[in-house]
Amino acid sequence: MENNTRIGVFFCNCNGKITEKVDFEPIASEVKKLPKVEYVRESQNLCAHLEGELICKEITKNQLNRIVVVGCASAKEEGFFKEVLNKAGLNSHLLSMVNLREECCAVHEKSAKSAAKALELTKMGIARANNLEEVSFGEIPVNRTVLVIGGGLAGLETALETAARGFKVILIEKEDKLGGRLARVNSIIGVDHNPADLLEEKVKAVTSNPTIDVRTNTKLGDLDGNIGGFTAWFVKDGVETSVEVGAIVAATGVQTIFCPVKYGLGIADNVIGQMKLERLLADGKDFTHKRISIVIGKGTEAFNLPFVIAVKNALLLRKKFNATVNVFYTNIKVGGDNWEKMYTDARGAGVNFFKFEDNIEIVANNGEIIVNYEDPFLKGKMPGVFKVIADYIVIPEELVPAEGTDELAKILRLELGPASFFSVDNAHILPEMTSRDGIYLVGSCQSPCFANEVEISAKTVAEEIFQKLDADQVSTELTQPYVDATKCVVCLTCYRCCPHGAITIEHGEQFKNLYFSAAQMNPLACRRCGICASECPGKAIQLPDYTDDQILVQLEAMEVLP
Amino acid sequence: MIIAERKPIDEILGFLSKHQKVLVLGCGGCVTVCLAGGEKEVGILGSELAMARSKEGRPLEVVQKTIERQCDFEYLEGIRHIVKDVDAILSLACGIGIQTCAEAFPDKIVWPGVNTKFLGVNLNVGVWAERCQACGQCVLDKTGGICPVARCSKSIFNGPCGGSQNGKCEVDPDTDCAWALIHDRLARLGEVDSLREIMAIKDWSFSRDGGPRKLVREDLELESGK
Amino acid sequence: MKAASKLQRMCESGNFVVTGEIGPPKSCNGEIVRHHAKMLKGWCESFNLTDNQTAIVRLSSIAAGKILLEEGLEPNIQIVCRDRNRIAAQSDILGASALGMKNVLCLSGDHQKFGNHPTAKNVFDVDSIQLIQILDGMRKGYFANGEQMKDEPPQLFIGCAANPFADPFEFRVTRLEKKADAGADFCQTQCILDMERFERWMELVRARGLHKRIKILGGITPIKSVKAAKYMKKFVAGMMVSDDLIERLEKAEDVKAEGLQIAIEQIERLKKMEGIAGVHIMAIAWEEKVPEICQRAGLAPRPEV
Amino acid sequence: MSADANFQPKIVVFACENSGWLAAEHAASLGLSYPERVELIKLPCSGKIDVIYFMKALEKSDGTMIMACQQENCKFLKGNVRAAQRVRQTQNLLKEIGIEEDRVGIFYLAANMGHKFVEIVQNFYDKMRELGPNPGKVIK
Repeated sequence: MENNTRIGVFFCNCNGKITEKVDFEPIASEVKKLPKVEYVRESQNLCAHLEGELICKEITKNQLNRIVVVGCASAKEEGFFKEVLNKAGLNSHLLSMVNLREECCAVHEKSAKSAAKALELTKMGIARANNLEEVSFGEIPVNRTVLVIGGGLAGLETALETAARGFKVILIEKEDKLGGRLARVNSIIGVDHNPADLLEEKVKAVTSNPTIDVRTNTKLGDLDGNIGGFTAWFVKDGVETSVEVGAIVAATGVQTIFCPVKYGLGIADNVIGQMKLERLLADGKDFTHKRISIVIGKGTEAFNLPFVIAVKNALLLRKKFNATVNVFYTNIKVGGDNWEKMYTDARGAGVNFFKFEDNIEIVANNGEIIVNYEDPFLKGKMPGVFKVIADYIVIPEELVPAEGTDELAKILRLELGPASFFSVDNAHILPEMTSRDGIYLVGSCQSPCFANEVEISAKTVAEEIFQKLDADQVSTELTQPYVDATKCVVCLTCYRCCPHGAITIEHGEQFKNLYFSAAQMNPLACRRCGICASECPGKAIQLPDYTDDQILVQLEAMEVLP
Repeated sequence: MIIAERKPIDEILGFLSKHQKVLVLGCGGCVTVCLAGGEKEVGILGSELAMARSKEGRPLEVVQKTIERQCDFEYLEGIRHIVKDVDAILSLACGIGIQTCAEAFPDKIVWPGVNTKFLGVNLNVGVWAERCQACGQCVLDKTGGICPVARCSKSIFNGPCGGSQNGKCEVDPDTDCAWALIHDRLARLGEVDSLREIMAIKDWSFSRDGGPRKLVREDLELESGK
Repeated sequence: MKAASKLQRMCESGNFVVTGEIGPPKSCNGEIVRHHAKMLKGWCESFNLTDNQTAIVRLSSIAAGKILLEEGLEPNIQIVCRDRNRIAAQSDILGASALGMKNVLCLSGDHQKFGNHPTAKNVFDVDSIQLIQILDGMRKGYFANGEQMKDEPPQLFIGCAANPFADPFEFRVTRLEKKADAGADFCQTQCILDMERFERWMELVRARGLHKRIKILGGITPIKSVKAAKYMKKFVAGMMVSDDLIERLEKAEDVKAEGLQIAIEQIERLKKMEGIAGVHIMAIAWEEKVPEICQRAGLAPRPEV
Repeated sequence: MSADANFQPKIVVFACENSGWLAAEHAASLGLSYPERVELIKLPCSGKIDVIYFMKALEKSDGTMIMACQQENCKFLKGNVRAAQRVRQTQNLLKEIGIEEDRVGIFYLAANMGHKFVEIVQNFYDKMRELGPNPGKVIK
């Protein structure tokens, strides 16, 4: 094809917006002189429907096989022209767009300089067109089994949601039974169910679902492959077995660490963590008319969860037991999902809220808890230390990722985000997503979250997996980088640089080099950033639409002035 | 693998000062893997040289080529037609490739473009560390798979010397004390008592000290029985 | 078969041994060695002559040893593996022996990076333990290659160094054992600036009965300033300086006097320590204080053996 | 200021299509303007920038840069980090042949920062004017 490249150049004056600043004529006359340019046409409004049909005809008539559109280059128009190429029987990647409108006309005055720039941009676009390459579609066979790691609420929900979309599910749980932390909670915000009942219902639904294979006492030991074709090694009682799965969902949750020392307290029956309180309430402990102090905000500010739980339980203790509840806080984070109302309700119900900054001292004395604190609001009028006596003190636990999260991250080849939870801090990436396609997060392993969010999260992930693995064969455009095996020295540079774990070293006779091996980019896992192509020391990797040739010829087409 | 690093540009520019047209010749072997002399580095260096010489007002024409391996004559044979038209070759191969190149083209000046540094491992992208000195007689069986010849600053066989502290070498606090590594590894394997035995004086004749080495395997030679 | 050096006789006599150290100058001026020799004569059994210490070029240890012999002192020739292969080492030993030197101390040698010729190539053909083995073989009449000497073998009293302050701690004792196995007769330790660690090391040494196989001389260095102590603690690898020692120096009105006092107390302590055969005094650039230290520590006069 | 007051530097801007490229379009939609001799080349991510692209651009122009997404906000997580490394690498190359390292740079911005785009381009342009023509340009 290289030898009979026939380029068609289509100018669009964008209803005069472009020609107002740049004359096409001198450009067109220069362009016509360029080799391989077989056709040049100017139009008023190239993205009009009729024009599209005309381009189609001209392509056929003039046997054009590279199209340059000189006008704009926004995504919408690009889509339109790609369609046109398709209709004309050309691969849609044989299109080069020159953005005269935004890069020249809209930002420069009409002048000799802007005219020169317009010509140069056009020449660059044509030079690129000369080096365009076709990109084909591929049918990738995929495994439609989903591996869910963790048998807590998040794992159960995910298993149910993915199973409901027709996937086979393997749910692994490292403990001997399903349920996770939910079994230890008294009540869930935003969910009317009793947690124990909810749990029972979910476990029942999961265990009775024939498409969900539950394996307890099982951990993920190792992982290979990519989306649609992972090989997972399970470890159960020291024995390893492998299974093929197409997607993986981590739902490993959070753990709490009770740390009274942080508040200057030791272990005592009346020093209670929020989780312990949940347990006591669920077991039916009576707090009638008790005096209860709740402290919140000393180093727990990274997440909303501890604040909301504190308010929830304050309200509950007040209402159910008519207890005297005093909440000492540095900050109240109740933004979102009707929690503000819960806070207002708590105040209305007679829960007292006291703000402190740094100065709080908690002393356990003869079964009584004494809180001494300085109130920053009252400091001006009533300076000094206030003393509040209670029967119990409730303090928040530390929230840290579940045990083994580090290890799992290594197996999954993921980097951990803030506070060592799985979610990365990046506006482009949803909390459910990871740096690797085919590996998703549900629940508190992202970062501590609420039960009602878990359901949404599970649905999102199930839907995402459904989108990605909708059939046993997935059709995808093979725009992932390709490797010239004759240049690949399997040095692993790309493998180590790929942020998406999308590269593997493959072996086989088809790789014509000394090693019969080459790096290969998985079309489903690759996100087309091109980092690998730029790192490759052998220049073996090229990213379609952005090959080195396509970029460097644009530079070559530039004029050099001393 | 052989680890190399590009020479300082001034040195290279000095070599090329009297030439107008040079071939920058990359190698697809070790130097590509260690990011010193593959096709990418050839391109970058070519561009850098062209710019530097333009700046001096004495343009340099740079021809670029990367071959499979410069340490094999057959591969060099394939570029004879390119070599013919240049004043000199700047080879980005290791010392072996540079010499093979010079031997293949006896009438052409061949300049070294890299310093061949050591035989080592790629710890991560951009990080390499020495692992072997090709001493010709491996002692790794006695040292828990950690080489005292390559990795101890004094290449001692009955270490660690008195400069070992906190597992680091006195010569460079960023370098692990090889003998501390050996000790710890053998301790982990339950074999530390083997270190109580004095390791014998080494026969360096297998090493470079025995003169330039050559390996001939008659069982493999094409014309056997000679 | 062993040499009849004075140092050896002292070691075998059961008396508390004292050795000293003289650093040859960075010139060919032998008078400097002679000056130190005159000053120190009679205070120690034997004097170490350092071999291009810290990899700085100095007058040869054997040549300096010859000057000591002329002055009636007994030299202890240090020999490092950094600069000599097994050929040069054996040749030097034969030469030294011919000149009447009998004590030899085998060391790895400081890496050239620390010296004034950091770009030099090092040798390290053999390590210090292997060098001890070679010397032990020589005094038995064999060269390193196993060839038997045609003439009388050199009479040697072989020494080594030990550093209880380097890591890995337990292995330090094993290494001393290896040196004893190789044939070392005596051992001079790195200067002790952390007595507590030294004692723990000695416990391990005694537990293995090493003190019965090799004479251990504790290294003593009087500290001149707080700065020097801190420098050694921080920058010298394989050196430990206890905080107590630094604190004591810091509190002292006269630091130098305190430094001497500490050295003397250390000697007193070593005298009582089981398994210690003597002391090796390294008064770096402070040689003139050796007589005072010996005097005050009750080490003078030296017994005749 | 360079000796030639009329000097108009040429600048090649490599732009990540998730940020710099869109910011250029945003600048256009806001009706902002910047010097003519600034030309854009679109990349899918700043991580696609290659040292050789910078070098080839400098053979032709007076300065070059990569426009990347805000730090820690690369769509591909590490693209802008790798881009920064390659800028550093190019700067080292320039420095060693005596060409001002400021002729190559990395700038971070978001898609909706048309003003920032123009500010970056204008500042860089002014900087190149100050430096004068790139002495390393290769004229064939």
